[in-house]
Formats: sequence, structure tokens, C-alpha cells
Amino acid sequence: MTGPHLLEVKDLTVDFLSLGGAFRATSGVSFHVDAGETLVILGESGSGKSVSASAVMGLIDTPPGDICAGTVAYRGRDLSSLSEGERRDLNGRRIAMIFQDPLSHLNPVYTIGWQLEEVFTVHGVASGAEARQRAVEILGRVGIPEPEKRIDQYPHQFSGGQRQRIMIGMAIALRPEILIADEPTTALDVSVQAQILELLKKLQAEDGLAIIMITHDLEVAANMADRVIVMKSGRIVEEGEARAVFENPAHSYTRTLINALPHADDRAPPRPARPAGKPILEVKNIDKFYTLSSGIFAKPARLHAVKNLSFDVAAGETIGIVGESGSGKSTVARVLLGLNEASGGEALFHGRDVLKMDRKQLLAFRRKVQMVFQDPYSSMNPRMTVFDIVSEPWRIHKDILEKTRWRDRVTELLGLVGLNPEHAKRYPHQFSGGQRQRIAIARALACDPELVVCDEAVSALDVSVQVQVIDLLAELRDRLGLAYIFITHDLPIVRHFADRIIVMKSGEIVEHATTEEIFRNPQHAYTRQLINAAPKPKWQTAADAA
Amino acid sequence: MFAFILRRAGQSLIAVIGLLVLVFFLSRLTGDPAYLYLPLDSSEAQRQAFSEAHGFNDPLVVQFGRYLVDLARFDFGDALSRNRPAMEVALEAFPQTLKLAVIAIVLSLCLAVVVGSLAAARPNSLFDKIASTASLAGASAPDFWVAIVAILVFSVGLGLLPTSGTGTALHWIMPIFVLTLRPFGLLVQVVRGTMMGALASPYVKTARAKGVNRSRIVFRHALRNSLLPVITVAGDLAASLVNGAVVVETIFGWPGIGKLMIDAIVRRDFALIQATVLVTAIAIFVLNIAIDLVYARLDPRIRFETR
Amino acid sequence: AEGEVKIVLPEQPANLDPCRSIRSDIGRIINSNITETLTVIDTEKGTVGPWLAEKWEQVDDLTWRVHLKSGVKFQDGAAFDAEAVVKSINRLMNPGLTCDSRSKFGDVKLTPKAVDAQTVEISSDSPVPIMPTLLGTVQIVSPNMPFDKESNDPVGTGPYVVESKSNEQIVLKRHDAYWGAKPDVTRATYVWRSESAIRAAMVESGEADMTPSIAVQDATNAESDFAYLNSETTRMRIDAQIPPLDDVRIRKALNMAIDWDGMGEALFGKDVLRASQMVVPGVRGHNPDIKPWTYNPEEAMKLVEEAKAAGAPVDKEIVLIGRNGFFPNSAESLEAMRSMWQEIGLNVSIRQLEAADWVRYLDKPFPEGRGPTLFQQQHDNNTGDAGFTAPVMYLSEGQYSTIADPDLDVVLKKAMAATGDEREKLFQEVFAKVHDEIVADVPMYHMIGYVRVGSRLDWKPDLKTNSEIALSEIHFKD
Amino acid sequence: MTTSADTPETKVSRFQILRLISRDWLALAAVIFLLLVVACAVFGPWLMGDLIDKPNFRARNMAPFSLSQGWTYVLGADTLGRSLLARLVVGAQATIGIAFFAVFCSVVIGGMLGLIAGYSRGAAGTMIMRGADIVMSFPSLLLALIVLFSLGPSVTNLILVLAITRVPIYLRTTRAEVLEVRERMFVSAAVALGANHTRILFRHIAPIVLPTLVTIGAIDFATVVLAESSLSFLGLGIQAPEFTWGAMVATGRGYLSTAWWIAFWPGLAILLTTLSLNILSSWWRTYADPQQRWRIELARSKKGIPEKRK
Ligand SMILES: Nc1ncnc2c1ncn2[C@@H]1O[C@H](COP(=O)(O)OP(=O)(O)OP(=O)(O)O)[C@@H](O)[C@H]1O
Ligand SMILES: Nc1ncnc2c1ncn2[C@@H]1O[C@H](COP(=O)(O)OP(=O)(O)OP(=O)(O)O)[C@@H](O)[C@H]1O
Ligand SMILES: [Mg+2]
Ligand SMILES: [Mg+2]
Repeated sequence: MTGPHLLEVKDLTVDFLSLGGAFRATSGVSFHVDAGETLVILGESGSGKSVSASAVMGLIDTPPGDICAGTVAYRGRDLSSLSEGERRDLNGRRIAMIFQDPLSHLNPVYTIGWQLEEVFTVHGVASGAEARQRAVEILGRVGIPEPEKRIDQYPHQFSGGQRQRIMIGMAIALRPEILIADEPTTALDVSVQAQILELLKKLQAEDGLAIIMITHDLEVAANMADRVIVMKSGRIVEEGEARAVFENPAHSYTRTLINALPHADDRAPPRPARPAGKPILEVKNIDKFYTLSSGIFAKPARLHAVKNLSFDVAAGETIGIVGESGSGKSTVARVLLGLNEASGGEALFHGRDVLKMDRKQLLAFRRKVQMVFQDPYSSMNPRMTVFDIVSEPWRIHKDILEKTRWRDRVTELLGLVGLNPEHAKRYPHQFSGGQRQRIAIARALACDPELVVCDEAVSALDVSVQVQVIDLLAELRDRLGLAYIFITHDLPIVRHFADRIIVMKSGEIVEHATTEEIFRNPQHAYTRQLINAAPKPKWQTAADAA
Repeated sequence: MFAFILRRAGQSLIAVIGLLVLVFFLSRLTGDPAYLYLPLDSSEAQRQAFSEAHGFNDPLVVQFGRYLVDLARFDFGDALSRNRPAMEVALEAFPQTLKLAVIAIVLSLCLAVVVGSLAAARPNSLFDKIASTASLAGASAPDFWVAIVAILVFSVGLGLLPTSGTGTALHWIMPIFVLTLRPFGLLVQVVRGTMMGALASPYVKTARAKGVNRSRIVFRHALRNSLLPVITVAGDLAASLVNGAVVVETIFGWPGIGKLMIDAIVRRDFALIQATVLVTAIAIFVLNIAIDLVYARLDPRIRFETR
Repeated sequence: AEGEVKIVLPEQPANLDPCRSIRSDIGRIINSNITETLTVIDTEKGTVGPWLAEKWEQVDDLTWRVHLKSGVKFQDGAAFDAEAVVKSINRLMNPGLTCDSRSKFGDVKLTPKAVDAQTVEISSDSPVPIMPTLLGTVQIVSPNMPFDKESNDPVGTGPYVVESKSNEQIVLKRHDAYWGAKPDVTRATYVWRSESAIRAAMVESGEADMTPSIAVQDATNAESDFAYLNSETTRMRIDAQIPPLDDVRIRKALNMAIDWDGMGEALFGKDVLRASQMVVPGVRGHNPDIKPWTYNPEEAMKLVEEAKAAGAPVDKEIVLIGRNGFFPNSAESLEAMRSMWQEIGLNVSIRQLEAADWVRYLDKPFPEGRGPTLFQQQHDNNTGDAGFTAPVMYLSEGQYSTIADPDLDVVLKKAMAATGDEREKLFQEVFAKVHDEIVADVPMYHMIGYVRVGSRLDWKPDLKTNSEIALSEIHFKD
Repeated sequence: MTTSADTPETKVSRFQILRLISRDWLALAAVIFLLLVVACAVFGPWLMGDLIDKPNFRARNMAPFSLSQGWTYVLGADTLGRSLLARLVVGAQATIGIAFFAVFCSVVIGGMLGLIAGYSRGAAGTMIMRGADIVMSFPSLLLALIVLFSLGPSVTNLILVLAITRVPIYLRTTRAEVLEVRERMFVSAAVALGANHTRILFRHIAPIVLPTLVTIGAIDFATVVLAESSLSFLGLGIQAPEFTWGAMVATGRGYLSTAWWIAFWPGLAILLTTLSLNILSSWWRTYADPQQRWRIELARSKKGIPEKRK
């Protein structure tokens, strides 16, 4: 390759300053990417992947961040030498970014249409009706159904995966030269994920898009990568051609990663069904309508998000819920927890209807049932330290743990999810995506619950940590008889972990069977589509095509 | 939307009636108007005759009944101290105050949003320090002090502006300046505070990644997210101005409702008190309904009771 | 413009009904300008002269006969005759109207009767020896003015008529068919600002031509600012029945403890007159021989000591009752006096009250259970006769009276029934007794008002300026 | 590598807060000024109490910056010739006392009611809001008169009146913010944990709303001091010979063109106090927000913080 790289990062070292000292998030990170190429960054959760990406975009606030060393060069020009205006012109138009946490990265008070159109207007590409037209197009491309109708809705009216797709749409809207995608598919089900990856590849083929993709999903990584770098503890520990790295990992961490991959062992039998005990939760004919009004002037329309849903969960049992993005999985979870009112039906917990409980019963219920939210960042109070967040259940339910033991127990819980005790003093905004997710899990476990509803609880974790967390959950299940409702798009995980699986599409259960059966003999077309959609490594597809 | 307005209007009507009842009965606890209307050296018999003539001797309930009957006929009684129908007097004065209040609030809101946002965009910068300090100084200086000094400087000293009164555009300058100071100072602080929080939000990062320029980030993305308390405080300040920019009206001889209301209270001109309170209360209630509508427009997540 | 003046008043007139014109806010605009009276009072000399009446005589104890000027017409064209005067007086007496001016007559009922076109007989249900003086306060209005309703459209015989009125200003214009001499001022605009500094500034900047009652501290320019005795007299009324104030030594001490000259100049201006009695010089009955108490704190302290030795409870808290916004620096004067009384060993506190609260202490019956009080009062007698002052203040049953002295009552009653020089002598005797022997109050000052007059005008204030500003007396320089 | 340096305890000690304040010269100046004011409030009457009462007609309206009557007259004298300096010092007590309690009461009452009004979706919220509307439209002078006539004059009643009239602004602001905050996800999360309403209101929502209230409260100090003086004139509240800065400004108002200093010094004192309170409130606002705290912690320069770890 002649001439400078399209994007080159050299020796990037970023610190976060605080009264207590400086924390080094990345140290001496160097990588580059060229047109039409995909660089995948793999790595441990909290290893500095997102920080490196933000640094490329110039999004690290200094202070408290401090870029101690390193340069970022675009076509050979040092980005730090650019004026603010020039920099702005690059952002969005030449270099675009998809944030890891799509749920909180959308502006809550503007319609998504407005936010999409803005990309066009600020760069003077299109405006007015044309911008809107193009925004609708983009929404369609990323697979949001009925884009004309939904364009005037606000972010909180979309599901996690839908928001993520909106972010993606925003990033590719101007057909940038470089796309930095930080965990772009964490909230997407396999089929939509495939669709999105296809889209990216198409752009790559058409425009020579260069992609820097941060992911923990090795399948995705293999599917997309031309080259791979692996990070750990702020440093690059391995770097190379994709196939070489996957097939011949050099560094021990990379080896752990690839071995930990449940996918690696495709033929391992799914978790065998076990004799179900007495159901602790019986869900009967739940319905949920959302009232949609895109402003006080419009006539309210209704969206039937969950349709006549019934299932039950026994003690010690794990129900996996998989399904299309936007099919109502999170909605079910919120309804079961009594956070949203159901429009109809009942949910009996130990024979009592959750939806009709009085305050005391609810308190007892919430002592027993915990939830890990799909969006861990916004589910934590930004003004509380991690210690306060994790210990909050004990403050609420006074009987769980006496105060003197809180500190130890918090340390222990953090340790269980792979965080260290020092983290207890920090605030949520000081963590990486995966770390936040683990804090949320620690909080849910603090309560010694009977049932935990996990909404995409491990989607942001790298495989090694994911295994650690899943093992922890499994151990608790086996030791204490915990039951889980495990909402995920990650089929290998449920295959490995769930007893029964519910497949949802458009608010309905399309299939409900034991894990074994689902995987052996999927009945519904959608289920089959899901199971078969698992991405294949790029070198294989290339070989297949050849 | 219309259901919401209708419901709010209904509730407000009840509240207005409650207010009128309160004002009616409580104001009559504050002393005998006969002493204030008649010269100090008038005799007891003359005072009795006065009270008799104006029905102040009847039991309160009877007086209230009469008031209600008159109200039903849209008769708000006569302003004793003015010799004219109370409502006529109140309605004559109200627009004068309203004009001032609207201009002052709109002006201070706009200025405060700009200054406060710029201060928040670069916290602790020199601009921030100067803007905050100056606006606060304006807000905490006594308004009559500012008004009189302004007159002494600009009218007497420099001869640039008329001292007081109404008429030309020049007459508006000083009253508006004085009225703007406090709302401006307070709003700058509120804007700055909430804005700093908003600017640290993740969606601001998104906007930066999109290549949105700084002022658009501040004034479009963050501003709308931090506007709720700002609008509320501005509404409150507007209400207090509608309720009487008394100092300004007194010093600048502005024939507004604030001074009128004070005079009515001091003179125990009950009909006039009731009329002025009614007029300003309606304005304030309408304002508050409008503010609630603005909330819902500003932030789609806000939902009001749905029944 | 030529012939036009702009006058800034301290307050907006409540309304414009002539039967309330003893209120200064109304009187300043309409008295002598729109409406006129039968007689006029020369406040300097205390005499009564003719105006719309040519002459008058007392028919008997209860009846006065008044002969009217001829050739006068009301501004609306109605004839000025006996019938009109009768109607005016009856209107004033109409209990359906809140006529402030009625209070000058107390509870006396007047029954006027037209004898012929130019003669009116006014009879009363009790003797009114000073009827001619009182008639100086009765504004004669056109018979076409509503009789049973107060009106904001005054019509009289005066040289000016209302041209327009609004919330902001009132404009009078010259009435060219006026019966008397044609005044210089063709049009007068009245506006109002309560802040003295603003009013002064308006005249200074040429926005207005004249303003009455500016505060002493604003009267800084000898060229334009004129002092005038405004016929108000201030005092602290002593609750002389309640210990320790029932001890005359204490009452004397109160009078001697104050640095009268220092306080007067500091708070009310160097032109202020120290008062020894509650009427101003010139009023019939004023006693020029009374020597006001002078500042002598040592003596005052001694008196308090003596009283204390004699068993007076001097430690008891004495409350000074003031009224907020009473007159310029009224609150400061209370503070100063409190401090000085404190110095001589009394226990004094201040209560500033709102007007409606303050009047409860003014009139009998006084509030139950009050302790010893010193009540701040300001009294205006611009009628030229002590009969409007002494009885209400000092008679045992007087409305404001806190003393009960049988000897004094006798003299007072005699004075009220008397006329002429005898009346004057008797009232002088009353004032002397009240001051020297009884020490019923702490007379403060005869108050001074200041007007600021713009350079265009040739005009000087006088004792009456508080209650009327006759436009016809205003002339232009050169 | 994921361990940070030996960070101190989570809850920064008082001492540390002081150290942080001392890094910001503006905040430091504010603290020092407020301490001075408080010192005046506590010791003022004892220090200069005998200078504030007695008229000294020779010094009336004496201009400032002259030592002819002794150092206590450096700021000049009022109409009765009393030392303005002494009156400022002694007046601090009543001023601060009344304003503090009035603002405190209205923040607490308004804040509480606003929390409830914003949080409850039922009739309680509606009733509170309409009640606030009524208070907002009720003329404050009339309210003062009613209290005066029915309850009599006293400092408590004065504070009551001042507080009641200021309640709506806190109430409505709190409610507005609660309306938005209650829709945030972490509130749902707390509900899911079983937190009761009190906990959600006070632990989760209130800390987010409080800074705005404190900001308004700090400015309200001036408003309340000046409003107090106008009520004192009605006979409600503190009466001469007691006085506040507000009363001093109000009496000095007539002398602005001839003896500006009478109203100027107390006005300046009010202004500086308000300013200091605001500087502190905005400092605290930054400190209380974990996302902004670095602005304070790193206030000086990077040199000010412990050396970086390699
Ligand atoms: N604002 C901040 N202040 C202090 N530390 C921070 C801040 N942001 C990130 N960190 C720390 O920097 C490290 C790297 O974070 P980063 O977000 O880059 O991780 P990541 O590799 O993206 O991890 P994940 O896969 O979990 O998203 C983490 O240990 C995190 O705790
Ligand atoms: N507050 C809301 N108002 C209106 N519509 C909503 C709201 N929340 C969710 N929806 C809609 O309801 C549907 C179901 O959403 P839900 O969040 O349950 O999906 P999901 O199955 O969790 O999807 P994902 O896997 O993408 O998170 C979506 O179409 C979404 O747009
Ligand atoms: Mg990350
Ligand atoms: Mg979801």
C-alpha cells in the first residue's frame, strides 16, 4: 500500500484524571485502517476499546480525560492540528461513529426523524422535505418497519434494537469513508444482525468504506474482519490477519477467548430439559398496548406490543426468550415486574397476581424478583456510587444483610462479576459498557432473588467474562434454585443455558418448547431462520463463493 | 389535548372561585374601611352611616350572597375609592401591566438563555465569571434603587430619557430595563446550572460525532433538555410581574394594575381588590396552563394525569 | 407650550367629586379651579372674606343669612342662585354620599333655604358660630350634577373645566366664560408620582413646571424650592391616664428630653417651626406667648428620678405608636425620640402600624388593655379657627382626648360658644393650660412643605398650598 | 492496571471540601465573606450595639470616608447621624436570621409539595398545583395584612408570610423537574428493586432537583430581604429600633440623590451576600454532580493533582 493510511492511530495513551490520581485507560495503542478494509478490535471488557474509538472522534473531554501521548491521522493529517470547524466537517461526513450504548445516546426530546435529518442538514447535504425523505429511506434500510409512521416518534418509544439500528442509520447516512462501530449489533437478533452486517459489507463494496469494528462477538468478528487486534488492560496484545488470529492465536488471552467460545463447539448437545417443579410464575394472556401520540395535538394511536402472551416459570428453571428486535420482549419483562401496566391478562407469582398486588405484597414480590435492564447505564442513578447502587437493595429490604457487612458483600459481588473493589467508589459514567452491565447484574444478585429477569444482560461482555458470568448464574441456579427469564438474541447462550425457549415475533409467541426441541426440530419458519442465520467467518464465505 | 385544556380550565375555574371566596372573606378581616374612607375627624355617626350605605354592616354571609348574585350578572361592584365600576378600572390598568410584563419576561428569557448557555458551554471561563457576577448583581440590587438611580443619571444628569410616564417609545426603556434585571439574573443562573448538566449527557457526544457545531449543540440539543425548570421559573417571574410590577409602576408613573391593587388593598376597596385579583388570577391561571402545554411539547416523555 | 403648565402631584386623586374636596388629593385639583366657595379664608390672618357670597349675617343662634354675588354662571350654563346653593349644601349633607367635607360640620345638620334668588338662609340644629369659616370649605356645584351619586365630572363656577381625565393624567382647560378675571394659565395637566425624588427630578429636567410636597432632602435648590408652612402640626399624644404617664413629671420629662432643634433640622428641614400648641400661628386662638419646652436632658432625667422615687412605674414599657408612611421622616423621628427617651431612663418601644390599625388608637374608645402609649398624630387646621382643634383633643369627651380635666372643660365649652375676640382669648387660655399645667402632649413641630417650581413660573406657595393650588394665581415670568 | 491510585474514602471529608474550596479563589472569597457576615450576626450586637441607636444630629447624613467622627463613621452616617458601619454590622443578625428562615422554609415546603405534585399522578398533585396557583395569584400585601390583623405582628409571622409567598416558585420548579426525572430509567430500576415512594422521591429524584432549588434560593435571599423591609413598614415583623439591611435600604431610598451612601452600603451588603451565596451554590452544584466534579477537583492545573501512575 502506498501513501498514508486512511486512518492511523499511533501510540495513543489516554488517562482519566481525578483527585485520587490518574487512571490509564489505554496505553500506547496503535492501529490503522485503509479503504474497503475492516479492522476488528476484540478485547476484554474495560480494556480501552471504546476510549480509543472516542479518541479518534475527538470526543474525550479533556479534562477529565487526558490524551498524554499519541496521534490520530486521517489521510496523513494529524487530526489534532485541525481547527474546530475542519474537525466538525470530518465528523459525521468522513468519519462516523456508532456508540456502544445506543439507548442513552439519542436525544430524548427530539423525534428520531429530527435527529436523522440533522445529519443531512448540518453538513448541508439536504434539507427540508428532501432530508426527511432520506431519513425515511435510511430507517427502511436498517430494517425499522413502517418508517414513515415511526419517524415522528421519540427514542423512548423504540425498543433497544430499534434504537441501535437508528444509531447505525445515522452513522451511515452520509456514506462516510470510515465507520467506527462500537458493538453495533449487541441488541440485534441474529436475523437483523445478518441484515445489518450485509448492509455494511455492501457499503464497503460500493464506496470502499473502511470499518473499525469493536465487538466481543467472535462470530461477528470473524464474519467481518480483514484484520484483528486484541486488547487487554489498555494495551494491544495481539494483532494480525483475521484468519491467522482466529486459527492460530498467539497470546494467551486470545486463546482463552477463542476457547471460551460456546459456538466453537457447535455439536455440543443443547441443555437437556429437566423435570419442571411447581411453577412460581404463571403468565396468562398478557396484552400490552402502547398509546402513541407524537405530540399533544395528534390523535392517539395504539401499538399492540404484546399479544395474548402466556407461559410459566418453575423454580430453578431458565426460560430463554429470543425473538425479533422490537417483538415485545423488554415490554413483557417490564410488565412482569409491574413497571408498566398491562392492558390485560394476569401474572401469578406464587399464585398472586403481580398486576393487582398491594404495596406490601409488591414489596415482598420485588424482594424475590429482580431485573437486569437492557440499558444498564440509564438504569443507574448517575449521582450514586457503585457501592450505593449495589447496596441499595439492602437499604430497601432491611432484612437481607446487616449494615456492617455491606462493604464486604459489595466487594464480593463485584468480584463475582469480574470487577474489582476499587470500582465501588466510582460513578456509573466512569465505566465501560460491559462494566456497567456487570454492575447491574451484581445489583440484581444482591437481593438473593428467586427469579431474575435478564434483559440482554450479557450482550456487552466479551466472551471470557460472559462465560464467567453465565457460569456464576448457572451455579446460583443449581445451588440456590434461582429461576431466570433470560431475554437475549444470542442463541448459543440460551442453547447452553436455558431449559425452555420462547420465540417471539411481533408481540406473539411463535414457538415455545424445550431448548433441545427448538434446536433439534424448530417448528416455525422464523425459528429456523434464527438458527440458521449464525454468521460465518469471512474467509469461509470467501472460500464458499470461490 | 383539548380534553386536557378543558379539564385544566375546569380545575382552574374551581380554584379561581376558591380564590375569590378567600379574598372576599379574608380581606374583610383587615379592618373597617369606614375609618379609611372618611376623614379622621368624622364622627362615629358618619362612619355608621357610611357602613350602612355600603352594606358593610350586614353579616358577611349576606354580603357574600349579594356579591355572588352580582357576579352572576357580571357586575363586579363599584370601586369605592374611584367612584367607578371596579372591573372597568381593573381592565383599564391591566393591559398596561401586561405589555410591560410580557416584554420584560420575553427579553430576559431570551437574553438569559443566550448568556446562561454560553456561560455553561465554557464553565469557569472569564465570560462565565463576568456574566454570572454581573447578572447576579443586577438581580440582587433593589429595584427601586436601580430605578431612581437610572432616572437621576439618564434623565436628570444626561437628559437622554424622560423621567417617567408613558407615551413615546423612550418611555419604555427604563421601566423595561428595571423589570428585566431580576428575571434575567435568576434565569441566567438557572439556565447555566441545568445546561451544564445537559451538556455532559451522552446525546451531546452523539451530536458531536455527527459533526454538529457547538452553538447548535448548545442551543438545540442541550437547551431543550434543560428548558423545563427555566420555563417554570420564567413563568413564575411572569406571574409575579403580572401581579404587579409595583415598584416600577409607582416610580415611573406607569398606570398599571400592580399599583392599583396595592392602592385598593391599602384603602380596603374590596370590590376593586376582588376585581384586580380576578383579572390577574385569570391571567396567571392561563399562563400556568400554557406552561404545562409547553412542558409536554418540550419533553415527549412528560405525561400528565390521564383521566 | 405657551400658557400651559404641568403639575406633578404626589398621588392620584381618588376621584373628582367636589363634596370630598377637603381631601388634598382632590382639593388640589378642583378647589378654586373648577369649583368655588361662598367665602374664602385668609389663612395668614385667620380672617374670612367674601367670594361667591357678597356678605352674610347671623340671624339668630342657629341661622345665618348669606347674600350671593350676581352675574355668576356655572360652567354648564346653569345660573348661580340661591336654589343652586341650597342644592349644593343639601348634596353635601346627603347621607347617601361619602362626602368628606361633611365631617367639618361634625354631626350638625344644616337646612338651607332660598329666601330669594340671591339670598340663602342656612339653619342648623345646634349653634355654629363659625359658619362663615365653614362655608369656605363647601364647594358650590352646579344643580345639574347628580344629587344622589358621587360624580367624577365636577361642574362649578370656577375658571377651569375638565378637559380630559385618565388613569395617567387629568387636564384642565381655561373656561373662557368665567365671571372673574381671566387667568394666565390656559391649560393645566396634572400627573402624579409618589416618589418625591422623581417629582423633583421632573421639574428639574423641565418635564413638569411645579410639584408640591417634595421631601426636605430633595429641596436642595434655593432658586426653585420654596418652603411653606403647610398648616400641619405634629405631636405625640400622651396617654395621660395610664401610669407612669399619669405623672406630670414624666410628661414634662418627655418634653424636655428631646433635642428639638437638632431633630427638627435633621428630619424636617431648617425652616420647620417648633410647636407649642396644636394650631399654627394665624389661626384664631393661637397663643403666641406659650414657650415651647426646650431640650434639657439633665432636668428630664431628674424628673424621671423624682417620679420614680414617688412610686411611678417608670420601668413599664411605653409604646410609641406610629403610622407607616405618615409624613416624611415620621418613622425616623420616632426612632430618634425613642432613643432620647430611653436616655433619660424610660423604657420605650415603637410600633409602626398600618393606617387601618393606627386609627384604632386615634379615636375613642381606645383599644382595651393597651399599656401606656404615646401616639403620633398630625393635625391639620387650615380653617383658621382653634374650634376645630382644641375640643376634639382636650375636652374630656373629645374624640381624641386622653385627658379629663374639669377645669379645662369649663373654659373649653365657653370658648366654643363664644365669638370674636373673646373666643380667641379663651382658646389661648386653653392652649396655655394644656401646655404648661396639664402637659397633655408632646407638641412637635408646625410642619413645613416644600414645593419645587420650574423657572417658567412666577408663583409662591402659602399656607393653603396643601389643600389647593389656584391656577389663577400662577403667572409666567416675563 | 484497572486499579486506580490510592483513592481516598468515597465520602470526602469536610476538611477535603474546604481544601477544594480553597482552590477556587472566587468560592474562597465567598466563604470568607459569608463567615464575616455570620460573625457580624453573632457578635455584632455585642461589638457595636451601643452605637446604633443614639441620634447624633451633628453627624447627620455624613458622607463616607471621613474620620472626623471616629473610625466607626468611615461609611458615613444616616439621617439621624448614626454610624452606618455599626448599623450594618448589627443589622446582619436580624437580616440573616429572617432571610435564612424564610428561604429555608419556602425551599423545604415548596420542594416537598413539588415532589409530591410532580410524582403523584392522582388528585393530590392536582390539588397541590391549583393551591399553588391560588397562592401565586393572591396579592402578597393582602396576605401580609391578613396575617397582621388576624395573627398579630411577630417575626414568626413575618417569616411565615415571606415563606408562603415564595413557595410557589420552588413548588412549580420542583414539579417540573420531577415530571421529567420520574420518567427516567433509573427510577424504574429503583421501583423494580422495591423502593418505596419516599425512597424514590428523596434518594433518587430529590438530589437531581435540589441544585436548581438551591440556585433559586440563593438569589431569593435578596428578594426576601427587600420584601421583608416593605412588610416591616406595614407593622408586620421587626420594628424599630430593630432593623435589617432591607429596612436600611428602604429608608435610604429618599436620599438617593442627596446622600447615596445611606442606601448604598446596606444594598451592597445584600448584594455581596447574595452573590456569595450564589457562588457557593454554583460551586456546590458542580461538586454535587459526579460528572462535573472534576472541574473542582482539577481546578488549578494538572500539576495540582498527584503525579500520574505509569
Ligand atoms: N470517564 C471515565 N472516567 C474514568 N474512567 C473511565 C472513564 N471512561 C472509561 N473509563 C475506564 O476506562 C477503561 C476503558 O474503558 P472502555 O470504555 O474503553 O472499555 P471497553 O474496552 O470499551 O469495554 P467494554 O467492552 O466493556 O465496553 C475502563 O476500565 C473504564 O472503567
Ligand atoms: N414507551 C413506548 N411507547 C410506544 N411504543 C413503545 C414503547 N416502548 C416500546 N415500544 C414499542 O413496542 C415494541 C416492543 O418493544 P420492546 O422494547 O418490548 O422490544 P424488544 O423485544 O425488547 O426489542 P429489542 O430486542 O430490540 O430490545 C416496539 O415496536 C417498540 O417500538
Ligand atoms: Mg466499550
Ligand atoms: Mg428490548
